[in-house]
Amino acid sequence: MEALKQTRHIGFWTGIVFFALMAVLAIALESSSGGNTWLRTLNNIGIFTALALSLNIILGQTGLFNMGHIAFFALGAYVTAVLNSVLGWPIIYTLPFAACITALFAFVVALPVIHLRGDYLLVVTIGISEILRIAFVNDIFGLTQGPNGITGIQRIELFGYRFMSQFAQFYLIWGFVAITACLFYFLEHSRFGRALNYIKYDEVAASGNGVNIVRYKLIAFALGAFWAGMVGTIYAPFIRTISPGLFEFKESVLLFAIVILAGGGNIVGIVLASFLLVGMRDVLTMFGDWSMLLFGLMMVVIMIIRPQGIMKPRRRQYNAGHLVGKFPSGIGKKAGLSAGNQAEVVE
Amino acid sequence: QDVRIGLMAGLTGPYASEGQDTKRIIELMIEDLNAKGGINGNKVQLVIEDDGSSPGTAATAATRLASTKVPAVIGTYGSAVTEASQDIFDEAGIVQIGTGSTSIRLTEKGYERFFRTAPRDDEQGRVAEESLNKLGFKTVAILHDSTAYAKGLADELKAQIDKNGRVNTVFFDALVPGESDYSVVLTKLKSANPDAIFFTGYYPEVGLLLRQKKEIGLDAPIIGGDASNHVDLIKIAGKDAAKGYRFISPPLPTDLDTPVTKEFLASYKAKYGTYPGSIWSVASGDAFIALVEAIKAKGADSEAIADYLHNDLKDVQGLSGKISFNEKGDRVGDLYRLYEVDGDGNFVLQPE
Amino acid sequence: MDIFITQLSNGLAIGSIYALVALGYTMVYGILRLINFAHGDLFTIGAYFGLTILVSFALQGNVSPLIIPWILIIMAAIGVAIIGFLLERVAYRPLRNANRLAAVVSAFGASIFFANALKLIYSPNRQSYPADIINLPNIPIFGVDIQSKRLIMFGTAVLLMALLYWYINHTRTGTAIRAVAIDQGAAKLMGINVNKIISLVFIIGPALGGAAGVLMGLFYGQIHPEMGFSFGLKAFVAAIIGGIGNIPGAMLGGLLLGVVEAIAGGYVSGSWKDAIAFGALIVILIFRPTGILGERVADKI
Amino acid sequence: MSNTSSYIEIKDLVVKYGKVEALHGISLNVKKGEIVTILGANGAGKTTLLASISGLIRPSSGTILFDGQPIQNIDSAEIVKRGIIQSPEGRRVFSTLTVWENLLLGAYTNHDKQKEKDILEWVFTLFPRLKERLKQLAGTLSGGEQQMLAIGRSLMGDPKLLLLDEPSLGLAPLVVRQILAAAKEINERGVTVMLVEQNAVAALKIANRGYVIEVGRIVMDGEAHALMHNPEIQKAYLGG
Amino acid sequence: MSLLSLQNVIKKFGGLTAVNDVSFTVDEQSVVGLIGPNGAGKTTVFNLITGNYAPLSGTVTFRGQVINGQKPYKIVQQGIARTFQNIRLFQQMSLLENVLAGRHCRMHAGLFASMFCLPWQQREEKSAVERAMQELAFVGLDAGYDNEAGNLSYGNQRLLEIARALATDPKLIILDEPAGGMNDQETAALTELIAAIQKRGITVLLIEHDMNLVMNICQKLVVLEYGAKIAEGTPEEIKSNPKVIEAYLGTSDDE
Ligand SMILES: Nc1ncnc2c1ncn2[C@@H]1O[C@H](COP(=O)(O)OP(=O)(O)OP(=O)(O)O)[C@@H](O)[C@H]1O
Ligand SMILES: Nc1ncnc2c1ncn2[C@@H]1O[C@H](COP(=O)(O)OP(=O)(O)OP(=O)(O)O)[C@@H](O)[C@H]1O
Ligand SMILES: [Mg+2]
Ligand SMILES: [Mg+2]
Repeated sequence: MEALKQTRHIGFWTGIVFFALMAVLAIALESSSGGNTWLRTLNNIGIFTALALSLNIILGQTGLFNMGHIAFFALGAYVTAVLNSVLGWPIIYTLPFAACITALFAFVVALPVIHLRGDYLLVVTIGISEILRIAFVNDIFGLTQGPNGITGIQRIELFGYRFMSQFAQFYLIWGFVAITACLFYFLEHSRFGRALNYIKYDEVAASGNGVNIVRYKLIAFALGAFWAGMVGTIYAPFIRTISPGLFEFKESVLLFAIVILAGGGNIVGIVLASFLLVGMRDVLTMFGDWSMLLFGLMMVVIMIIRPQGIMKPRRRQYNAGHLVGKFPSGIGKKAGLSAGNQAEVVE
Repeated sequence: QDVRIGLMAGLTGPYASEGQDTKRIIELMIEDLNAKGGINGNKVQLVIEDDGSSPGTAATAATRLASTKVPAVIGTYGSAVTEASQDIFDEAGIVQIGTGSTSIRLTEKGYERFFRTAPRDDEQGRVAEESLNKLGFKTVAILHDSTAYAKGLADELKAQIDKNGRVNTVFFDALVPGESDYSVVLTKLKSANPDAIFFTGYYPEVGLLLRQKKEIGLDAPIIGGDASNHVDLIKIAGKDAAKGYRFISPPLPTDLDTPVTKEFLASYKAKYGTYPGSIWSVASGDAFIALVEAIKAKGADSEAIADYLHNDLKDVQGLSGKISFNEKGDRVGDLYRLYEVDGDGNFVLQPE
Repeated sequence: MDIFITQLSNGLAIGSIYALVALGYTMVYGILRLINFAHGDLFTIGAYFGLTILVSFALQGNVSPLIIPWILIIMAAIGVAIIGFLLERVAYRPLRNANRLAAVVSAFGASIFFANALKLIYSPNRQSYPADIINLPNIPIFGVDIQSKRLIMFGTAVLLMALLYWYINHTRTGTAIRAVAIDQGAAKLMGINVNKIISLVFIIGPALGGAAGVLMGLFYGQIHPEMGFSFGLKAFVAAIIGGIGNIPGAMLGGLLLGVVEAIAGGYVSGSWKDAIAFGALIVILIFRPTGILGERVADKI
Repeated sequence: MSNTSSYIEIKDLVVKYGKVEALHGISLNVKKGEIVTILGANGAGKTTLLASISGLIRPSSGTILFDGQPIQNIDSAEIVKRGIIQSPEGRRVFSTLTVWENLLLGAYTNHDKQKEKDILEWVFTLFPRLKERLKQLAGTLSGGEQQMLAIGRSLMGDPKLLLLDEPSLGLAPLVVRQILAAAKEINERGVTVMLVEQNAVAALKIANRGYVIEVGRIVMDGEAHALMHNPEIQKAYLGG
Repeated sequence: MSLLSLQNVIKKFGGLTAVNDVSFTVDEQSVVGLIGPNGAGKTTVFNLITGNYAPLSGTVTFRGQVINGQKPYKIVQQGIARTFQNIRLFQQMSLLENVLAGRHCRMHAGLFASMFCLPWQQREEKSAVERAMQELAFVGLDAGYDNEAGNLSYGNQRLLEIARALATDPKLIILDEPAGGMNDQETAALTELIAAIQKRGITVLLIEHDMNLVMNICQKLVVLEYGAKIAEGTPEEIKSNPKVIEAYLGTSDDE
């Protein structure tokens, strides 16, 4: 592909290698006894990774403080659950509906509040997700079955194959993560992705350079929600019973933490941070009463060890080296303006 | 060869005290059983997973248990939590005996290997309406806390009331559990002016309601469901405010006079120094007894156990009364009794 | 009408607690822009400290009931202030130069840590303050009996707010606190010891939270290890709604939240009251994007 | 050159930003009562030098003596207390505080009320515009007004050594002259001044001595008068 | 015909009239300077032109169309680019990406094309990078295209802002104190740069306090004081205008 030849997409190849290793790991786990638990942990991580990637578009790339992302996930899962359990649709058909309804919801609720700055937006997103959760608890429109939630959601069926075991779902979930990572990676390395970053760093300068801020912010919200809605579709048949208790505010904060810990919206960082936080939360349960205490402690410690996030924010690489010195200089070196004034790097 | 049994309980999370007590009871019973030689000479081994009292964690815990290939699992407390694990155990073909999960739909979904030792909400709703009528209340305010269990019971009670037409519902609403101040809802209740208030939620809220009801000057008595059957209720409300509080619940082991319960209580007291605080942890003991019977008869195979529990287990003496299951997996027999709190904070069983 | 006034007083009472927690929140938040999730847990710790002191020194019966609350409040405030001070040192200071959201993650971790530490120390079960520590008569206002403890809570909140407002806006140190909040580097050039100022804020804020925790236990009775999270969250929301860094705003936000909840719970439905309260707050922000009392903004281009 | 009467004496100062070394061993001194100007192109390290004197950056090696005491490892707050006050590059006014509050903060370490009042009067005569705008938020002032505020604020601390980092930046020609005149006046009141300026002619006019920094090294120094007439300087910094 | 014209523009902040009934025009292909004392309202006039503020009354006309009240991003699309007095670069991004920001309004790839790497999107990217490098070279910063903008020295940050503005293909470029923080020699180089910009057929409107630069390069000057226009004319006329001397220049006795 043109894109890969043109630039040094190290991240892209890292991704390929990573997913290959994961596939091997899954096979090893499947054939070992007790590996099922680990597969489930991996699947949990996969779900959260996909979610964090979708939040990353909003929070990591655009700098919109969305601390209610779990709401979009919940909405997607509920749409799927209702369509499946009430109307009997196969799960896979519900996917576009879950995604679109969630995106539409995000768009509509974001519209009046998108102009809010930083923490004001954060509070609003918290509010929206709590309102939605309470609506689910109160059995809104008689569809969500209240606090009990919706049970008996079918498994996903594709081309006659039913994704039942953890092993099968592993491929489903991580396949989705891989596609997501790939598409979002391309997105980041484009005009669109840059525009989101411009907004994050300086709205005034962004709009002064022709970026339609409101439009991009809304699209970022809707896109993040669209994806979270799809993850909801995958999650519902994975967990098979969904209830409002699964979508509490703390989960939003956990997602938020994953994106921050990842460091500067870095995709590889997000995968690692999901492993670290979600994986640890699962693994630490073996310490019983002490597990959450340790989990909290671990979050503090990790942050202190890596204040800038697990991964350094990697600047996009452009294949422009060959263009240096090729164009005429309008002012340039003869004036001594720019040359030689940079302090030198010492190792 | 050892027999392995799974236990899924909320060792952490909001229902941790139930979960911890459950764990103690099952561990104690296994200890006693193994001391007597186990099941047909085989020692019993327990595999415990914490469901964190939350549906999400429960699903993970259930998968863990399923992957250990135990034939049967006891647990858990809380209908929503149980519900999150049902599909997983069902898929794995494992027998599950719910303990403190009373929501109706748990046994209405046609699972072949799901049982429970807790009675169902419709049964409790029926008894609740019966009691309200017997106590002579004409108007009642129903209050729940939006949790799966409490909402279910509230709906059931309301349905029974509407059906029989002997009592009038003048108020139906929820409070938010875990808060500290319920004066808003109490003020609202006061203005509805009911003869009695039926609260279907859990003991901590009952405690606060009782305490704050007094402060706000609301006289109508509160009557509760089985989730308020917990000794901590008195601590929270204070003896004064708790006096006269009534609730319906399966009987406490201390109120039962069978040799099985007596032996159990003595052993519990000897080990832990107190009596068990909640009926639901005791219900897990019932589940254990039923399981042991089944394994004794048919061996540690899930299908055989399920079959035995459905068809062959009849009126085995448990900790909270006789145990048998119907074809849906529900416990058979009427268990509910009315309790009242006396001036010293004791739960006194009311004569039927 | 009576009912309305009673509901209003219900709302103002719980709103006072929100306001107190929000005041501490806004102090810390204003200076570091740190969403200190652990603040709610500091509040809980205050409540547990109070209970421990009450029980272990057997205050009840030996000391006049009028003095007990003050002993508890002051001791708990001191204890929590120490924890707050340490918390900043250990969990936030190393992150001072990182992205400000990094400290939010650390704060969330600290919050989980505190809540679970409390569970391990005191058991996960709920605990209660004895029901009969303070028995005060009701006071009729507009012909409605209002519990005097509510007036005390409301009064305490207003008093502390006024003190804090005065301190921040009319003292040299207060101005220094605000300067640090805006630009730490420039503050250093004024001769302000930034570390000291931040430590100071992490003493005042948590002390207020701890005091609120004791009030909560004394007047509502029951406490549990997880209660701080939702309280902290609501207080945070209240502080933002009031206008970031705005002390009367935090107070107003807290009271408003309490009242909206009470009215929604009293006249619409208990199960929807939180949703209505959040909805109302969102609507406020749509029309006042920098909070009720507004935040000072100077975005000159 | 090292001299016991130096008020501030810097020896072999090396400063790094991560891997980037901005100062490669700078030595200079300023005597009490002098105005010394630091010249240099963009990115030469002038701001870095002032920042290390003020204690905002820890040098990786070298010493800074102020009044005979080493201060290179001392907290910036303490340095300000000892009388080294800086008006930083880019103004750094407290944007959401009023002009008045900004001035008060300038006097944070100054506990003498009467003196504070006197200086305030003086600042107002230097920059009457500030007096008109006492209640305005500093962030909404025009660029030049902010610069006036930054300088006024630094005077409020009653400096012994005043560090001015490009004070004429963004000011109208008339005001530039006023500001440099003010620097002279400040100096005449007994304050030692280190002045970083792009406007080399104007700076050298009021200074006693000057140093020229290039890419983190001092390449020239001398009496202001001599520097002004140095052909190399004229070519490089005086627009030729 | 004039490229840009302001007619009776008024802007108030609370009680303060920052721009008071200002009118002037900017001819195509010219360099016009806007000068005046600090706080006279120059930057505010710029903000009114670029849509960051909307005027209370009056009109701003660009290429025959009224543009006041439009959003900044629309105005950039129509051909007005700017730099900021308080430098507003994307500090953590590379020089190249900063300049690519300028290209944004001339590119078309949307969400879908970007996500799926459509071939035309790739071609567009490639040519945008080339164009951006061209602008970087124009200001002499191409060698360090991959460095972080925030690490540039002040003067170079100003140049980068100019490159970014040029990348938008402007008809009119608006520079707010481009020589701020530059020494005399650097300013002389900047003067050349502005001349080169003019030679590219781009009209320049600038605010500057450096009189050497202004007098050297501007064809016309507009002088503001307390928000109002007090003079307008060629540099020679302005230099000797007593009002301007009193309000702004001062008597250059000693220079
Ligand atoms: N925070 C930083 N991180 C990395 N490099 C930096 C940082 N600050 C400055 N530098 C580099 O250090 C060198 C000296 O910068 P400094 O700001 O001291 O220059 P200056 O002489 O004040 O320039 P100017 O006249 O533009 O203000 C420059 O090369 C600059 O790029
Ligand atoms: N957002 C704002 N709110 C209040 N006052 C403002 C605002 N923006 C500008 N002002 C005031 O309007 C006046 C004009 O400001 P402006 O920035 O246009 O001046 P300027 O001519 O660019 O000055 P300078 O040369 O110092 O940059 C100033 O007195 C300033 O304080
Ligand atoms: Mg500098
Ligand atoms: Mg300006």
